[in-house]
Amino acid sequence: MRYLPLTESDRRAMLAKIGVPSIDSLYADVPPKALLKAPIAELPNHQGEIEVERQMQAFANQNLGTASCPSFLGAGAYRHHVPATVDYLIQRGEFLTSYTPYQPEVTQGTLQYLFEFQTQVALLTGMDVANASMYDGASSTCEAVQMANRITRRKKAVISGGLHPHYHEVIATLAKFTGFDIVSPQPAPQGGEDLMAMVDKDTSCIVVQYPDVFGHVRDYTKLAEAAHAAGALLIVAVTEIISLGLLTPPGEMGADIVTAEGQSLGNPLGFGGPYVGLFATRDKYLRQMPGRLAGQTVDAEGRRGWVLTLSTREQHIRREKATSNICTNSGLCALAFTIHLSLLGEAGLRQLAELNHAAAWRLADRLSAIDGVELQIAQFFNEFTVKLSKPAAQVVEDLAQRRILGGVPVSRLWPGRPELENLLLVAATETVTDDDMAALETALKEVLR
Amino acid sequence: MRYLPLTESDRRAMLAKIGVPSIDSLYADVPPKALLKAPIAELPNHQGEIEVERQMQAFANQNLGTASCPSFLGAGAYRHHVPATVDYLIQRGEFLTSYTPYQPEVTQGTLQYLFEFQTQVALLTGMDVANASMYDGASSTCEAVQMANRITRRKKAVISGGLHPHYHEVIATLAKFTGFDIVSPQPAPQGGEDLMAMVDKDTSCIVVQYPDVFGHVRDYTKLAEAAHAAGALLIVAVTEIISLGLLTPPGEMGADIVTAEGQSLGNPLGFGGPYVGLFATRDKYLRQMPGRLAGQTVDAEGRRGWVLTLSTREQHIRREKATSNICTNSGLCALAFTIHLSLLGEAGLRQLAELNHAAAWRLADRLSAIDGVELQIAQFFNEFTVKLSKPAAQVVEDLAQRRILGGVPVSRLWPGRPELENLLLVAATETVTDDDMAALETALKEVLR
Amino acid sequence: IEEPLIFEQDASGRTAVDLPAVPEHQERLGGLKRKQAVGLPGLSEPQVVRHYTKLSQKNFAIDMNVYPLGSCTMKHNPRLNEKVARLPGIADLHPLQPISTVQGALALIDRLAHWLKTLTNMPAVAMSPAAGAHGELCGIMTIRAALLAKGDARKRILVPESAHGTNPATAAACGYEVDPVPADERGRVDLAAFKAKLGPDVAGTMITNPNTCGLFENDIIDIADAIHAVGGYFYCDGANFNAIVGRVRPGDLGVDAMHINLHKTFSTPHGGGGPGAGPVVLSAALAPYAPLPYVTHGPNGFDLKEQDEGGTAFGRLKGFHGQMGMFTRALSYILSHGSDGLRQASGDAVLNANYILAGLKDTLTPAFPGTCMHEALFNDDFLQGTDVTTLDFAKAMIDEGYHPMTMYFPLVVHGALLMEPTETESKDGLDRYIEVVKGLAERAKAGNTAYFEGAPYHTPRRRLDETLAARQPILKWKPPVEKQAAE
Amino acid sequence: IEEPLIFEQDASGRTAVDLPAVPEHQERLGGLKRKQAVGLPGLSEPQVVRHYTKLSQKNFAIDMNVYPLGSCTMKHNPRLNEKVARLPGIADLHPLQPISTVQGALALIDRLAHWLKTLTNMPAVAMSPAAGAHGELCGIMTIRAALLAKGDARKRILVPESAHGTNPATAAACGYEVDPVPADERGRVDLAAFKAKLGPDVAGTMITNPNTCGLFENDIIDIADAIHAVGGYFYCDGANFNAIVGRVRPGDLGVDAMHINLHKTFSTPHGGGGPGAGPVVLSAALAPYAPLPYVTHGPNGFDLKEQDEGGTAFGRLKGFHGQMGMFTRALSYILSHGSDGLRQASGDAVLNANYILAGLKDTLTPAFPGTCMHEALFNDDFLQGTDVTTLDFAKAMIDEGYHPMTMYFPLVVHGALLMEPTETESKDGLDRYIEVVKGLAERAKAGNTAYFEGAPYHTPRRRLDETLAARQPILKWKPPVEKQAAE
Repeated sequence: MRYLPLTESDRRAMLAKIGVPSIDSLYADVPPKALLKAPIAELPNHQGEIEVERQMQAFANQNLGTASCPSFLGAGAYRHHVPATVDYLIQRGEFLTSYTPYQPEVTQGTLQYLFEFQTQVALLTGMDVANASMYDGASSTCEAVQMANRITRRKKAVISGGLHPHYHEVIATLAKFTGFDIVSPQPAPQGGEDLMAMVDKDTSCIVVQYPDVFGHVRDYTKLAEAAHAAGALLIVAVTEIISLGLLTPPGEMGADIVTAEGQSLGNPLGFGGPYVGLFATRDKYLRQMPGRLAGQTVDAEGRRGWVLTLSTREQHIRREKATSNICTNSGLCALAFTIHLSLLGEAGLRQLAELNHAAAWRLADRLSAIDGVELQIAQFFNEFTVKLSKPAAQVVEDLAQRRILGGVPVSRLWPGRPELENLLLVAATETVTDDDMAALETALKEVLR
Repeated sequence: MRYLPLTESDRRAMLAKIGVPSIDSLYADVPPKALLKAPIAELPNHQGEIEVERQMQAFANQNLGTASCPSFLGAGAYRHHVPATVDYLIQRGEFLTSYTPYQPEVTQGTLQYLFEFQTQVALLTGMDVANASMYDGASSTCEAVQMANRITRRKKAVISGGLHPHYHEVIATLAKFTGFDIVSPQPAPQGGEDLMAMVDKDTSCIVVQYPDVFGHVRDYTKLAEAAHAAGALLIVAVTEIISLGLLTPPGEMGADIVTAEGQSLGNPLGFGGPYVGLFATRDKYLRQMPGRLAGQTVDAEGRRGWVLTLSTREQHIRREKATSNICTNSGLCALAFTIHLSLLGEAGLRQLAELNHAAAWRLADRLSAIDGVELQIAQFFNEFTVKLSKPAAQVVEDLAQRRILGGVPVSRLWPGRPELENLLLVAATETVTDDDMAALETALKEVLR
Repeated sequence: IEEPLIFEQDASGRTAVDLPAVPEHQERLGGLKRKQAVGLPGLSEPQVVRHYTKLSQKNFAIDMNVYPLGSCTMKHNPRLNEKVARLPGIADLHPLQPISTVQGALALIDRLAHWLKTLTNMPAVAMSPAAGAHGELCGIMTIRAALLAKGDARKRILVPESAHGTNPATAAACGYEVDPVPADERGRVDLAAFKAKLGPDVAGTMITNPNTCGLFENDIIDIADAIHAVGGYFYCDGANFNAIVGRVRPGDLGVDAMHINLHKTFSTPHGGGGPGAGPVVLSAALAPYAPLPYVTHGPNGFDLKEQDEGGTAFGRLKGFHGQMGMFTRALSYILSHGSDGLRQASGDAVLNANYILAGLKDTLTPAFPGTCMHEALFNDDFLQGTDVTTLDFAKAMIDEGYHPMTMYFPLVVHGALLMEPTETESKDGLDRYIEVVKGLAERAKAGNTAYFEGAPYHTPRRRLDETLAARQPILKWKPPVEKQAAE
Repeated sequence: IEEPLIFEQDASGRTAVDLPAVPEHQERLGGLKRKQAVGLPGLSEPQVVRHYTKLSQKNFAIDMNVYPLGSCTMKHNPRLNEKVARLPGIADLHPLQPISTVQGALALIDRLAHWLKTLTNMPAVAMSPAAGAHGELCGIMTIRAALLAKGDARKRILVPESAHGTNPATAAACGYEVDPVPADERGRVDLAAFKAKLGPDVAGTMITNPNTCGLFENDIIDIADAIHAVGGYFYCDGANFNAIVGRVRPGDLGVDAMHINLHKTFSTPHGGGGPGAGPVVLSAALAPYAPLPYVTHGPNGFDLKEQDEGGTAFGRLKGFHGQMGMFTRALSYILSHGSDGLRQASGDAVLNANYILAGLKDTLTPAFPGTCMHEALFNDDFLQGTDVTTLDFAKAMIDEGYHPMTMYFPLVVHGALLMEPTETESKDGLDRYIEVVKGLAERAKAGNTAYFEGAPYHTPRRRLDETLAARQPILKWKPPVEKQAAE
């Protein structure tokens, strides 16, 4: 058992020192009927690396990875190229095997990168202040609604039909248990929803997505003004953070809270997690913001340094009065995010965003030239919606048989709605080649024939 | 250009400080006709990670990797399982991007592991002292012959026909240029060569391999005694270092110098390199030993520490009088070796060696039951020779068409010798599964039919 | 070594990433193209590598020495797990691929679920919670959903005073009123007080077992019976499952729901504060209310249930299916240890903690008599009359090459020092640790207060002014004023 | 932090590797089974990780700060190269697989060879040498083989006094007599002296260009012409090719053979002292004598020439084909930089060195006037009268967070300090470096000798007794005597 340093003779010596005859005797407080006397027999015993790797490889072999075929999947998770530097650095034991930086003298490394991360997120979103990450974009958005409820002391959230339905469901789940209301129009792929019509004096916030789940890039400036006039906050959720390299940041549109999924920078698709939730807001709401914060201070010798701060908002101090029950954040994913963004810098992020936009634009033109494919939206970043002449789920399955991951059928997100059944979300990032596009084009023609 | 920190404005400021108008003007000493004015046009310009990875992956895709099919190749390079820990640790920048430890105050890490490495090699081989590694097993063996020449002041080496022909060729190449002689009997797969018959008063050393290139495990105790009686040294080369986990070490047989290829521990097959040459000898020959040495000493405060030592043997001090022209060793490969062996420890190495032996034994029995396959040797470690009913090179090619790497034809090592044409070297390590063996068995039956 | 912020190393236009030229294209951004620069710094790759390498060197980590942080379970993180988590075919799967293309991934989740259920003797498990606290939320929501399904709108959750702060925070987040239960003089839940608080409005209780004092709640079955008797549910905080895995199955104790911190019991890395993963095992009574999505066995292999229109699933907790990367690492660990190894690991963890307790009990003051489970708890009586505080004492560990132990937690013990060595420390290592702690205690008793007040001395930064940080929060870098003016 | 040897952490029977049980099998070792234990220590995986992590933390590295070691070219090592070197299908290839199964590997070698030939304007390249010195051996053997093929048994090789020690060692190893050529007052080969030594017994010359003083040999074409005129060959030591790559092609200078240190010019990692790789480009005159094996273009794709019975190949230098792992890394670097980037890199390397020279020339004493190539050379005149030696001065750099510069090399300059920043240092970083060196020089001039004699102060070990190590060599660990006696 390679992870266990104690030898049998160590154990004997230690038991003697403790004054008990056996390890089992240290479990004397366990009710005897619940104490197992031997390893659980239904489960296999220990194995070496060779066997474990073989089994894990066998799981991997049964999947079709996005890196091994043309893939155009988005809808809240995006395949991007992550520089090799990122993966090397996050695996350094000093980062990987360190704990939450509660003892700042021995965790200045973690604290400094969190401070840099917070700055990056605030800059990207155009906001004053950001926290040190949350679980994912959906949980950030859900926390944002709760924060708006606390700030406005109101209990109703108006949610755009263009918000990713998983995000919507997470908010709805919490609403059900904590007792606030949500209202929402039907999804409108081509726009036209009137959210202000649903806002009333109980409304704490309006939640929109940017670009929305259909890829639509919308201007929320007027919505922000109207929301503020009604005493509500505007929450803008971003599922593709790279879009903010090219788009006007939500902060400039008047958003009060910006939440985002940070996976696109530094983090693998990983079948859905772990990801990294971003959360930014205005200075005035700082003390209502959930999550951990790294703050600048000085040490006993007057040197600049960093600490976790404002922890009086947190559960380990405030217990049932905390702003959130969240204890862990997404430290290592935040590290990957911040390293990737440091590598890109201003110029690199801009170029990356432009490459994504150009790829999507070119793909949209190629696909909309196919019989049975209709582009649904005119302004988008790296993802768009097309209407097919057949149900999208079956088309995607047929494409998968040809080893092409052709997109996300809208019916996967909203099942059982005939009006959405033929809609397909298609994303194109910098990883998509001309050959990939040609392969999709050819296969789609076949499948739609 | 992601690896270059200077910006154009940096360059301008720096040139101003230096007082020259351009970078080109710093090349004023170059004869003008030889100074290029622009990038070489026949070569492509810089590319990003995405494109470079794609091109390197394309090279990889055109090969049949040993990890992706049943493989039984040996003859001086062996596929073993390397624990994930090894690869993580050797990639730490403090090891990977450090220089030769000439400044001991800032390289105690490298020096300590080299000292541990030297101890491990001395223990494994049963010798008094080992150096801090050389290029590979062949160059170690060649250096050993030159060392024997220096010690004995004689100029003739007797080389066993069981020594890997590549090692033999490397020695022969050096012999040709530095003016010493080598003599050698024909290869005798089933043993029976009489090396002492070739020894005379000019003989500096006898070079044998253990197990020999055909897999044969031979006792060299009597040969050592006879060599010593004739005033010659016995050099024992080991190409599969893991064998010494199970076999009597050459030091116990009376070897004067033991050389070895260390690739099997910690290092990938890597199409032949970089590998790590091991070199061990008796205390009395220490000052004639080539290569770098880490030695224990104390620092200014009396604390134990390590330095490179006895460098007066080396080229950077002795120049044309050095024991060897070698300047670089195989530091990072030695690190991988030493970490892997630290992980194994006494018990792990023993078990690993037994697993290899058991795999080879089982495979030998299965194969020798096939019509047209005859086992050639009765005592071996993890590799053995079989005689096929057809030329081995063609059989191996036919097996490769079936995605099986079936072994190394002896004709690849000694081409143009009809008596060796049907011989095949087959190795089995801990990575070979029962399924792999069954696949080879089935395919071999087909191919030999 | 001082290392400036990345923003202080900026040079305009520089980037550490070379990308292909952008092909000519029309812009379809509806006039929403960004007008101002983001403000990100430009660095080259060598600078970025050096920056984060140097930052990493300012951290303490398990890879360096004993990390005796009680209640945090800082154990060895095998690199095999990092390797398998990065396998193509796992790391590059999109969460919304066709189910036919992710059968291996679903099989992996199902295999891990099987282990978790078997190790706990519980019939179901919700895999999606992203961390321990998220698991708590999942568990309490499941309980609430089960009660609501019966039309039973109970209001109170009983939580021991010694609980992790997440327990009351979670209960409150789900709309429950938190009713604290005192500890008895043995460091366990006061059974009589507990029973006295029971009633028809009690939805359940959240109890950590082994508890945060490092003790097994020996009345646990009585507690479970009592809460069940009033129609409530027993939520077990599984943070300390690492002490009993392979030896005690929570299902045998009457637990209805329990989260499992994969990073604590199953060695996924802490990563400087996440990501975690907190699957929740559930009893038969609660299983129908588990959240979406979950893996099912269908006629064509594995399936993923993502929708439950009109069903009993209580909802969704996370953007996608769960912390797959952590599942992969945890399964790799579980398969490596196996049934026998997990049992040995929990036993060694408890043995190591008791070895520390035995080694220090005459020098420090144990909070409670007797043996402990996986962590040893001391109060600050041994520092009485010394002017050295628990904080000072713990900070002095740093100069000795150790991370401090947990301080002032659990709250029920005065000036608590909580030490959890885990099973991955060697006897030699513990012997050295014990000597160091003893040496410090003797130094404190000898009156060397200044040494402790000033500690640590040998770190990149000495004690930091946390008050200043909170009073005048600086939470992001801003360009120096001169530079702003110049622009 | 003190870290004992692995041998001092041993516990019998412990291992950090779990292996499958050994199936029952007969032993076929002919009675040669090992009778005694090897004597290796048993550790667990956590201990091994911690051990090597702690050892690594005692090292300085490029990833940490400027590593101005002249003549060593410590530049940034991209992680992309590490990643591609580990690709399945490259890292797992056996050197003796059927040629049909390694077409991609041969294509990779051929692609790198194409770049090396084009960058040097040389028609051939021998890929197998394992390091720079091995490349020298290859080059000199090729020259000797070419001469012997003409029946021309010349005896002398001319080597400048400023040469790397490997040059004379190599010439001697090939059986040549080394004839040293002095440097002139400009730090170049003394052309007159060189010509005076020429004659019909001169096999060739080994000249480093740019030379070890960091200067371009401006008479290089005259030197080449002169050696050719007497029928000798021009071996160029390509250690400093990094200063001119993309700007000067050695083939245009009359070079017959030159090794290229892939770790210096093409960024493969130094790895604490190897592995290196030293391909040798060859002129048309020498190409036929290149050693085996080499890649050829055959009718069925690439082929590998491993045998040359009766041919002109001079022999074999290495067990297998060469340092494939290094080829992969170097090609990845070359493709990344491209033709334009390599040229920019050499230019930046020279610019950075001259920036250091300009920044320090008034404080330190440059060895030669004028600008330099990729490294700046100073003598110790500036330390005259201070009692501070070159060694002391360089060691004092350590406490400032830098690796020392190269000292006492080249030998032709008194108390030499040789600084090579490489192109991967930023201007900011060089500014800081210059300030530190200036500060130290001022401190030395101010007479603070003790500070330098004691330096370094802040390292895991201070100055080590090298004399003791050489006089009483302890080259391996031995069990302490008590323990031996007890066994």
